[in-house]
Amino acid sequence: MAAAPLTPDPATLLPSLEPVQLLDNQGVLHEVDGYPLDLKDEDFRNLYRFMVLARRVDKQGINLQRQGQLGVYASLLGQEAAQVGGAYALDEQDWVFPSYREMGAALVRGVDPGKILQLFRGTWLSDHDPHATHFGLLSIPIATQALHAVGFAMGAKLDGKDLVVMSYFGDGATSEGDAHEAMNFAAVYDAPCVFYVQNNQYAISVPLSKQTKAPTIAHKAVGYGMPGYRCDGNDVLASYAVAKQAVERARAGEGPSLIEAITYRMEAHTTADDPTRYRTAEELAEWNARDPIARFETFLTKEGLLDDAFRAQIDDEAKAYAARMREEIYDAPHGDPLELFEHVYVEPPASYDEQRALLRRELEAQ
Amino acid sequence: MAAAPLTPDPATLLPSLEPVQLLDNQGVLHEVDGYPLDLKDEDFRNLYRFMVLARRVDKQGINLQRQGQLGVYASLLGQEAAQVGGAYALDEQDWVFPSYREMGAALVRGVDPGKILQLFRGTWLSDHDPHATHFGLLSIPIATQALHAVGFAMGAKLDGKDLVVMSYFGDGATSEGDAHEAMNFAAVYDAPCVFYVQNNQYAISVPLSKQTKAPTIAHKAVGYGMPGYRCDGNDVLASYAVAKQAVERARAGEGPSLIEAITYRMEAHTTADDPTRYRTAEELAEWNARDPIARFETFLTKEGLLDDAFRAQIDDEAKAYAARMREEIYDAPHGDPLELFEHVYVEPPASYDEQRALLRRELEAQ
Amino acid sequence: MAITMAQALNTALHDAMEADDKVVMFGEDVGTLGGVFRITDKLQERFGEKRCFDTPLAESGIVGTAIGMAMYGYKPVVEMQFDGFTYPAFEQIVSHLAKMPNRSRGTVQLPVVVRIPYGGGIGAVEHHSESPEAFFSHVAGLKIVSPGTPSDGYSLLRRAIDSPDPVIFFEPKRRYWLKEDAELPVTTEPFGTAVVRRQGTTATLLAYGPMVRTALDTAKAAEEEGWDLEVVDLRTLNPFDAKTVVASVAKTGHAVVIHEAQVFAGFGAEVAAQITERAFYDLEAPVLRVGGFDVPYPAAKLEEFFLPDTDRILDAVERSLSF
Amino acid sequence: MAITMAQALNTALHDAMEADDKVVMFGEDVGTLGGVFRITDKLQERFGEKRCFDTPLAESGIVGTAIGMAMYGYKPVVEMQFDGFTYPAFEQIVSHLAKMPNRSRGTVQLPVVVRIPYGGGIGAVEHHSESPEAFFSHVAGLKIVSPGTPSDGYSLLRRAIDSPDPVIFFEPKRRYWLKEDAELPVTTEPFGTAVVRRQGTTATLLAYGPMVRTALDTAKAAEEEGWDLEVVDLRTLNPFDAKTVVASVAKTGHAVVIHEAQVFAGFGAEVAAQITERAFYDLEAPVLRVGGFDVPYPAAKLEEFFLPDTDRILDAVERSLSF
Ligand SMILES: Cc1ncc(C[n+]2csc(CCOP(=O)(O)OP(=O)(O)O)c2C)c(N)n1
Ligand SMILES: Cc1ncc(C[n+]2csc(CCOP(=O)(O)OP(=O)(O)O)c2C)c(N)n1
Ligand SMILES: [Mg+2]
Ligand SMILES: [Mg+2]
Repeated sequence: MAAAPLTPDPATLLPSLEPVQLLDNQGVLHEVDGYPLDLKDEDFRNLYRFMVLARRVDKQGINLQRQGQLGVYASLLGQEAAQVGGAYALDEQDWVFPSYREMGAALVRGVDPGKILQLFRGTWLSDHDPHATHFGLLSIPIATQALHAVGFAMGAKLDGKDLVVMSYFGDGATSEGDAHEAMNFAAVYDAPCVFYVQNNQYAISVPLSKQTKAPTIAHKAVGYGMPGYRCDGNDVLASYAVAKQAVERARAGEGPSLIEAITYRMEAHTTADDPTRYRTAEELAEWNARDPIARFETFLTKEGLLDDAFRAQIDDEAKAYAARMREEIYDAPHGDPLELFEHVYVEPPASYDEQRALLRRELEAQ
Repeated sequence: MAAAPLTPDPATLLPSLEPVQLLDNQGVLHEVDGYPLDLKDEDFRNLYRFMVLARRVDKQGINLQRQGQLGVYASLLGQEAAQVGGAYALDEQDWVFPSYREMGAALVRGVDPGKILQLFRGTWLSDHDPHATHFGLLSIPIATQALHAVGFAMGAKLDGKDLVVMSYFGDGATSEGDAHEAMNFAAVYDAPCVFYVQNNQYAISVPLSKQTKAPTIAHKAVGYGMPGYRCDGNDVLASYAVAKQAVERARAGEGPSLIEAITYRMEAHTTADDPTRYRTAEELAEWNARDPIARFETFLTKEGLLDDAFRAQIDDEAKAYAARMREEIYDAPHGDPLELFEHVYVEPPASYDEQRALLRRELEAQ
Repeated sequence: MAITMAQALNTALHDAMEADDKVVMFGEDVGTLGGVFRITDKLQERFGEKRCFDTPLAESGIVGTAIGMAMYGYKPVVEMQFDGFTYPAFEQIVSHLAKMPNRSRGTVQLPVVVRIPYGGGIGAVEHHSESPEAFFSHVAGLKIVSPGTPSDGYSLLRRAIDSPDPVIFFEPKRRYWLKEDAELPVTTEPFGTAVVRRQGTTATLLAYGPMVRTALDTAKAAEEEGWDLEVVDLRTLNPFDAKTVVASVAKTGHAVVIHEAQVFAGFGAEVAAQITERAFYDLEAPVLRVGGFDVPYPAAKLEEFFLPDTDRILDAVERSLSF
Repeated sequence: MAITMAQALNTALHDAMEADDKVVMFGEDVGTLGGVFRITDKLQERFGEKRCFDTPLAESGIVGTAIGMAMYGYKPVVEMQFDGFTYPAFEQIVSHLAKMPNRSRGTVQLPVVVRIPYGGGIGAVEHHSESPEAFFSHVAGLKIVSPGTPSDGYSLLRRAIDSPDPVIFFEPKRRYWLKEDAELPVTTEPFGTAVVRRQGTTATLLAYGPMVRTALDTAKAAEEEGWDLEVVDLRTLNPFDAKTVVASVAKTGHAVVIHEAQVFAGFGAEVAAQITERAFYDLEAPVLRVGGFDVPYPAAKLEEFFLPDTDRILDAVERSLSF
């Protein structure tokens, strides 16, 4: 038969079932072949710092919602390691295309959390400049941003730029046609792109077992002829190391790959959700015992990388972040309603003059 | 980690790279473990008969288009074995959901080819009753029919009916989001469904190598946790045997599977296409040497299953088919234009009266 | 008894499933959770996982499989979780759900209901407040329904499920908690029957779905101005009840059509064009259209400036009367 | 020199790629094959596989990656192979292409052109003759363009590619072979400028894309009846040139708007509503709409009965004049 296989040995594409884990539940480091840790002390501390900040910022998000300051908020509690570890593997010139739950990744990219929250407050539909931090717009229509990530990566490649794009999405998102088309395009064009799936076990109320019958999410990579990796998403070192490998692969021109970071959403889907309807306290407790921060803390303490001064410094920073978020959000006034007509077109239609005039009249009549 | 694999051993999902081939190019039968042939002499002859008829009917389609009787026609030349072998594995109560190139499968299901051609003539958008032959409507929007097949299979399962659905689509179709969603739904609901991909190497001008980087199309099954099979689509016995296995699996309640039948479109994509723009004469010649009918003929002759009487009988049948097609198509008048307003709604809106009246006036004015 | 729109819809689904075991329900989170708005609450409990089930996260998949199930003989009622997430299913709806009965010369019928919680006014994040009814109204083969009251919610949803033709059922999500004194089951007029919700003589307000309540509130407010506004609730956009609409406008001579969607190329244009074609000499002013501005649906804090409200409607009435 | 619409479009793409190396082109079969209508013929040969390439068969993928490439800094021009195959990309177009510049407060610009060969009249099989312009016209953030002549084909496509805003570019496929004496490059008026293609006094015909030619033919045929019809070519649906349209109708007092799409909730309703709002006292009859019937696009042998033609337009003119 002439229809020869398109890559030499598909068996090599089969992901290992065992997720890469570097730090066990007790915070003990185990080296894993192929996943060397190229981290300095400063990096270890930074990973910890980002996780703690993410948790604090997240908590502040929930609180602001409870206080009526945000319409809704989507918590990342429990996913700190997965988010931070993934994004930490990127260089400055690289880009992240997030969904709506990526406050942790946003922090790593240097995005002001207060700006992210404006979406949830409803001040504007997005408030940060993606070009400043290389962090794309939050994307609510599930899986759609994966295609933007691929297109961006195709652009970078065409332009000959050293630039890797990481697209975050969820376990549920893997069912959408757009996720499929994105992975296929990326593979076909060898786009420097990493698909980073936070498998937090649920799509709102729907558990992974009802979402797919794939052996694992990582196995979906086989159908695109790209590598699929699994990692313990509650182990920040594994999340980092696996992401790093995928990022370096993309950077070296070897094409895209898919990462399944196995984690758990400890909070409700959003503040509007009631998770008691679909999951048990036992399940929650089980995952609580695998807390990503506690585990890393044990490790760092043992390594002598975590002293009181550093803790205090992070604590101060976290407090400052939270304070600034409250400041930026609390009773933040909406902007000028007339801005509704801005940014829709660079060259707006003539009819906007009439509509703007109508709104102006309405505003004056108030 | 609690996130245990969802099926016991993913390695068992990895399709064999070597396509199942029972009849080699020289028409010699080789048994292959796991693919026993449960065919009687009559079946062998029937498979041959359908292939010959398909080729003749197809030729008639092309001719009718050349004579200006059809607007366009999509030939199956070269794909007779794949189409016939697949459909022959179904029982009477089973269903086929075709794309637009499945004249061979239609024949097996007992659909009048003249009716199929009405779509290409433009008499009506479809002219056969799917419920009569369990052959769905031709479907032009790529991959969309796969979802209908899955839904139908879900319905049959819910109803407790012994019924398997086979969805045909092309290699190009595997890139569409709908193909992905269909395979995922089928797997999640264990729908009695077989995805039968005729990999004819091209999507119009785009070769498979630009369509996907998957090792093979069959490997796409891994991501849905279902078996993927490859077969020599120019070998009617392999096409049948592999399809039979997938159909029986579905019938036994073991869920869906994906078949990649490796074949080649010998004709243009449709009569409107110019394939010399994108493929070589050498490639064509190479595939011509693997003609599915010639090979099977050699085998049948050796087995003493093909005598002149049977040949003559098929020839007569083929001629009769062709004659009937010409009769049905040649200068077939379009139907009553007022039928435009029929079948859109069972309960049409009042405005149809006005519109019907306008059309009636227009018709009278002519 | 006071019932809400949400209760009416939930009861309609329940009663339809009770009445006909061919009715099945699926979509994202409609099973265990009972839907994010709880419109399918308790249906899985009552009818089992086979007749009310969660799907993978894929809207084209939901509508596409519903088509297949309908071909088999079921009557699927599917939920698009929010208006803005209907778009991935656009192809299946436009190219198949709407066309297949016609394509098949009537040999295939598709009694499918696509339920869509739609519209704004609830302070939601983006893509959760869209009004896509104009898109689907432009597609022959679909019936387009949007109830404005709990009674209509119940009755029209029952009719939608019984309909042999595919129905896009737009639920005005900001009116899920709207109350009405009504006893279920209730039967209101069939598809294609608009209803005059308030008699008046000065001008006609035409509305559907979420804007029916707003129109009625406006009519009340207009009394202060000495205006006696008539309010027509269209109920079904397709079939469109030109008769009732024209009769009202013939009486008042002034018409204002209201919807949340942007005005440009919105359904209001169709209403305006029809009225003008059919009641040209009765019109004392052009039919005016009130809706959202021609901009993307804005962030929650700005939606009040985007959405049509009593003031914007009264302004239009005034412009019409002084035309 | 006589050039066809197809040549004009092909040359426009060529010249745009020549002028700006940020312009890239992709879609199904646009590379090696040069597109099923050969509109991208020779572009890959000339500019290489990096700037003009074939994609996998996935329309959402095409538009979604175009968005990403535009974010990066390219100016993608993508082709949807046929009108009916635009629908899988509906979500990417409506939820992202149209909205992202606004969502991002202007920090992201998306200079993307989505080319769509559209409309019927060529005897094609189903899904190959759709007129989906009304859907996209109802989406703020998009510009909607449809040329009626080769000169406009060239000029408007160049402008579309230069546009900082996303453009849905509807190519009237049945006019690909329409000829005009013109020298390329040619520059016609900018977006938002309708043009009076034929001066007249009896009534105004309003058309765009494929119907411009039909309107002109009708005006010619109308001379026999002693009618002197004015023909306005809208060129861009959004921005909509109300000024030119109203000026024409103010002169003639009668207006008939024409498109191939079904009339119900079609773009003609918007045109009719706008004219009525802006020229109420000038109108001697309601704006009448001529289009396809409110049924799915029919099989090839029946399309002549579905599509608007000279007779149907003249009938409307007569109804308008005798209103
Ligand atoms: C196209 C689309 N359909 C439906 C929704 C509604 N929705 C929001 S989040 C969500 C679940 C997403 O699950 P997953 O991808 O696992 O991400 P997670 O929320 O768990 O991070 C759904 C169904 C949506 N936002 N977009
Ligand atoms: C959604 C959609 N996009 C594009 C097309 C145009 N088109 C028709 S056939 C075809 C190629 C299909 O290739 P494949 O799936 O391999 O099937 P084959 O024609 O080879 O049998 C394309 C792009 C279509 N029919 N539907
Ligand atoms: Mg999840
Ligand atoms: Mg093919």
